[in-house]
Amino acid sequence: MVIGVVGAVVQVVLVVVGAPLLVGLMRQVRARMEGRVGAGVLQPWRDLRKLLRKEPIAPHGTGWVFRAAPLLLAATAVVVASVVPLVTTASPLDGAADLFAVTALLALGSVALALGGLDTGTAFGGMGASREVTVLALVEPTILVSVFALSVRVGSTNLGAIVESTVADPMSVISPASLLAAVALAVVTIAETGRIPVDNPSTHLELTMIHEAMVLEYSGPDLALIEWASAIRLSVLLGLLAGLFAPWGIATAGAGLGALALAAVLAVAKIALLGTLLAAGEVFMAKLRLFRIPELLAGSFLMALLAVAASFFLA
Amino acid sequence: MSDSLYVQLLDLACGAFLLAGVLVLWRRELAAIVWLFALQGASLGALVVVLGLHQGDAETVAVGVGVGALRAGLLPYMMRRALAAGGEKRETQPIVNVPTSLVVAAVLALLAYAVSQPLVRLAPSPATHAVPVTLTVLLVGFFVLVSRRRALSQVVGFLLMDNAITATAFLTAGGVPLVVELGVTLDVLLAVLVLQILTARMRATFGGTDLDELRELHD
Amino acid sequence: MSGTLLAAALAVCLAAALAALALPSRPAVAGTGTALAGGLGAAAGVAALAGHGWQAWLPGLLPLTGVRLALDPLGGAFLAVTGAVAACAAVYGIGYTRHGSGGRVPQATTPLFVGAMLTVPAAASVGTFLLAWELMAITSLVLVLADHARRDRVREAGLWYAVMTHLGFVAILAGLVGFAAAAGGETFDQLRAAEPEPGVRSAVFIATLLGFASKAGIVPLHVWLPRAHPEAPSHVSALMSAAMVNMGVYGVVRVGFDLLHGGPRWWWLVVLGLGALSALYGILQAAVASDLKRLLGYSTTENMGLVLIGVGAAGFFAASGLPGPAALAIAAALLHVVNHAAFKTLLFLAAGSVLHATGTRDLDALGGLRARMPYTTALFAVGALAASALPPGNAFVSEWLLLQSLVHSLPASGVAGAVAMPLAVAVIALSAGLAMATFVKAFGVGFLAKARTPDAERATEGPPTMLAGMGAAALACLLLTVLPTLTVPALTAAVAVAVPGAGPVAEGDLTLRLAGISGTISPLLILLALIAVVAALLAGLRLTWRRRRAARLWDCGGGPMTPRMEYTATSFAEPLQRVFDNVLAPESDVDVTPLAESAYLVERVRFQAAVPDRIERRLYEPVLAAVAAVGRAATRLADGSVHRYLGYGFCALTGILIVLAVMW
Amino acid sequence: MSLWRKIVKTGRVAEPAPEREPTEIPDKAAELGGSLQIRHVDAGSCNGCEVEIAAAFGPVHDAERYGARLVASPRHADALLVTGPVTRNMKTALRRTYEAVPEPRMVVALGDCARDCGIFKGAYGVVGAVSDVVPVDVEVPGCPPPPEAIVAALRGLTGR
Repeated sequence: MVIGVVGAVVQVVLVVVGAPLLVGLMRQVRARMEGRVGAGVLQPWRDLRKLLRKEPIAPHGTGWVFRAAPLLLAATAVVVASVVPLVTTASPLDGAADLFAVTALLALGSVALALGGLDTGTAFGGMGASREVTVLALVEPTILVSVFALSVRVGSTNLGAIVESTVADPMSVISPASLLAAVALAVVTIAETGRIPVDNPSTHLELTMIHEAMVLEYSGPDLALIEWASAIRLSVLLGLLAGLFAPWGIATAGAGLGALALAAVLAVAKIALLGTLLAAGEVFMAKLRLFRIPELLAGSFLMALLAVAASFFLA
Repeated sequence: MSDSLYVQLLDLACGAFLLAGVLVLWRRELAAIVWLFALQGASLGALVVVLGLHQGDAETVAVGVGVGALRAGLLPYMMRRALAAGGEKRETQPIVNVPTSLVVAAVLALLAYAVSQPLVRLAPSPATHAVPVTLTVLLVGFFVLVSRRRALSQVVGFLLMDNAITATAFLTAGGVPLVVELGVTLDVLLAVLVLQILTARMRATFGGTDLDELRELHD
Repeated sequence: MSGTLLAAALAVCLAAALAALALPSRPAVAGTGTALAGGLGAAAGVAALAGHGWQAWLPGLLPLTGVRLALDPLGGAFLAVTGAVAACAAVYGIGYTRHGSGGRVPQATTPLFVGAMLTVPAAASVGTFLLAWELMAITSLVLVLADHARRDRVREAGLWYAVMTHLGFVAILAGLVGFAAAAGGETFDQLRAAEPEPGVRSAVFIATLLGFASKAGIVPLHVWLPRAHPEAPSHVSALMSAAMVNMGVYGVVRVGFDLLHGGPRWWWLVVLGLGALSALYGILQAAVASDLKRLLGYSTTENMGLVLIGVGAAGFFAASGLPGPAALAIAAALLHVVNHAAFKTLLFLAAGSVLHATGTRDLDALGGLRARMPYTTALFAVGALAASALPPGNAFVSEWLLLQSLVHSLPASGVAGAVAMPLAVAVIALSAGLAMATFVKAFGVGFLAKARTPDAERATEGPPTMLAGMGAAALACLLLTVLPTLTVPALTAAVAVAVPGAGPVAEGDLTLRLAGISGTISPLLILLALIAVVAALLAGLRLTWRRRRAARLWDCGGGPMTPRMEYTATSFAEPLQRVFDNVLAPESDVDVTPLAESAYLVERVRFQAAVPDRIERRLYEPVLAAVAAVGRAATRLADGSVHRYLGYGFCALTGILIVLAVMW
Repeated sequence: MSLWRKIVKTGRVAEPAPEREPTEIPDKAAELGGSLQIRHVDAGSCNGCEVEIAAAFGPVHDAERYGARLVASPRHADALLVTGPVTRNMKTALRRTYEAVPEPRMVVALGDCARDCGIFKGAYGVVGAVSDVVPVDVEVPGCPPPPEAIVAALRGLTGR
């Protein structure tokens, strides 16, 4: 129990501190591949520090929804970070939220931000919100069906249980069901975090924006919260992917402090590796047209359903 | 080869076989479709080789290598040549749009699973457990045949069905006799050749191979 | 105990109806009476759920059979829901009907409607059940027509409702009477003891399923629902959408599980399929609707679909010999009934407040209510959160239970289960996702940002009774969210009626633990964790916080931004509409009027877009057209000659006699 | 694959960072701590300066390595990068864009036109230089200013 609490605290601290560094790392990878030098891994933290010192703005006509949205977004991200087995499977909150609840919590954050965007009453805010919830609605079936595929083998949707069973039987990861589910969840992760090819996080063109269009009105600490939360969501989702399909090293219930330290190092390494791969992949891709995105998501849904099918086809 | 490794490899080969089959529905570029078909041919070859190794049957292994070379090498090569000869590069307007096709494929997979259960129950073994996979590919191939417009996609759809039948035969009965396999393959080869010549002719005459436009030929 | 409470509730209903006819201050009397009756009914339901059963036979009240009432935990669950909804809606109605639809007849009918709904789950014989059912249908029809003098569409809606509800009644009547005939008795006890042939059982089940499905607004029998629910006065909409539709579910569960003791697997696959279809179709229509109450109506169809998925899955598992998942699925379905009732009451009442304040239900004409109706906005937000099945909302708990039951059934439920369950999970997930989009739209476009019309700009908060009604419903939502560890075990007795022999479904103090399978969740802890993190973030931000400066909206340096530039509900839903183009088949029409001088210069362009109900288009309109054609043909038979009419009668009589003579 | 080969073959394009000129950092810029988000406003430029801005943020000069970044909304920005003389149509827009930036905020007038209207001085559609409309903190001379000068000015603000 104590180890569980320590592990949960460690992983929350790791994510909270490390998430902006992940974004910095990914930008750095892209910069290097584009022949640039890059601003350094620490740049997102410099940006956040500055944004926190800047002045928040309340645009005319906005209200409590606009102000609460960044807080709720950040809160859901942090709660998810404390539940997901990045370092330990014995988090005291593990029983409070399973994989369904985690996806729903992430969706809650997105919904809060969409409402914040709508509250401004600008055309861009509405446009971003509309697109965001469309993607969100289409992503949902894929997530739940892949969760289904993963939990069939284990008999539980609790994250800790799934990870522990994979640790106990490492070969099960190479089964077709697991691989298909991994591909499906990877696509979903890209869509949820708004990376290329679904959305371009560094776009300046309002008409192509999804996520950025919702946050055009936010400034100062509000914006800092949003960027920070987005970074946390990205690292948590990558960590979840790593935890579900490469859980080696995650500290289980009976582990000691040493195992915990090792698990923390491994978790950082895994997330950094996945982030590097994602950033490198983005260099090779262009953003999809908005109405091609459903095609991509239908593809990922197919993978998820095939994963379920394969889990009893080949059982 | 140990049993668990055999099952694992068999499952992987089947997974790749299935994936390559359904992804044909996803891609629009004909070149990518041919590439996927080659991938499927390779996984079919691997499947047969794994089966052969498990049974300790050198002949099956040889057939597997042959099948792989033919399906992953020769046929895609010829299709690529047909593609390079000109004509459309993309399946621009499939009769059933891509997202719907993908969802249909998912449902077909479940259907294949449901109908193949009695078959599996006849002789449960790791190999027969994979029969739903090949049946899915069969149905998907049929669906490609129905829902795509370009002649090349149709050829691929047909070949998907052929791949599926071959795979089913190997999984259930330990393989078709070599002669039959060769005969069928020759048939297919002939069909591809004929199609290639035909499409070349048609392109020369009409400038396209959209099948809907071909309907007007018989008038 | 429960019996006394129920009798008191029914008596209060009757008294309130009479008082509303006689006394001058109608809204207060009828509202208070109905609220009291609702409270008593809810108490009776809770008592029955806790195990205080009750039976009564009143032979004098009805010729031939008498009225036979009984309360068991299953009926008690539905009784409690109905009573609670009625209490909230009635308190709200006091303020709502003071101006406008406060006519004598609607006021007197409301308590009767509530009384009928309280009787249905307590009925214990076919005669009593059908009587209560018909009373419920007729009183609700009267209430739907309450505003008929003001809007033409009300009459159309009433017609649809009357026809559909009576067709449904005929189906139920045929099914139950056939069942009674086969069983040789009409009390539910006799039906329970009977063992009819499989063919008869299936016929009874399908007939009653059709009737009950039409009442629950299940696709394809839903067409009346999005018409009738929006047109009724809002507190009646809440009663219909949150309480009356549940009776359809009650009927399916009572007949399918309790009276027929379950059945073959195909019955339940039919139920599950209907549920899945309704869930998807309902939420898709809701996602593209821009009429707030119509949107809520379609959302009811969706939620009843989810409930039927649970019911169907439960029956399927029970038939496959899996009592554990069956009990879990039926518990999820019942809990979803409760949750849906809570948030749909709240949403319809809030929508009524908006209608009351602005005179419009069109989301494209609303907006900016956050500043003018702060309480209603906050309350609607609570309801919308619940309806979108997100964590600190109550529907999340029941959908979670439903998903758990589907996930855990898999290894044992055979081929049909292996095919059906993943698809059901996908359907639930997609409908949850679309529900999220729908309610972001409803709340974000309807309440936030700037007012789009002068009507919306003039809105003011409603009277305190309206707020009280909504507040009670919101409180119920909140309690249901944080206390699933109380509500789920409380439903155990009702579950046992449907799936006998199943143990408790779940237990726990802070965390809900499923019995028998590994699955836990704690909405309370999630909520507390969220609050703690928000508090910590606020404290952290305080360190560097500068004063918030008010500034112009960023209008790209142009401006000012007019409300016409805002995203509307229609534009918000456009991407979804485009994605589901094949299913929704939207219609659009561009009408270009060129100038007289030149065809190339345009004077006016008119664009019209609508998303019609496709099922109505494809299924009902041809039938209606055929019926109309038959009717036109039949006018030739009636040419006004009395002799001819007498001749028809004579021919019919002799014809029947000949048939009888030949057959016997 | 061919793109991958290209990436490997090309390697680093960015020129080595020159020594930072010891310019005086404005007080407001000291709060930024090495991070500068910029919103670019074209107040009536001939687009010569825009080409140079693109070059400054391109791989060769890579202004991003010093912590400067172009953003999509003035709400996210610390500094406005204004080019061109302020035309009548852009006067209000520039003013409003400046108002939209949260404190602490700075304005960089880029190019001769932005500093003193350049060759457009006295033209009928021109209101005046940028400093006539919003307070200017940093000026970058040149018509157009070379990317090196732009990068140097931005480094003066980020302090890196």
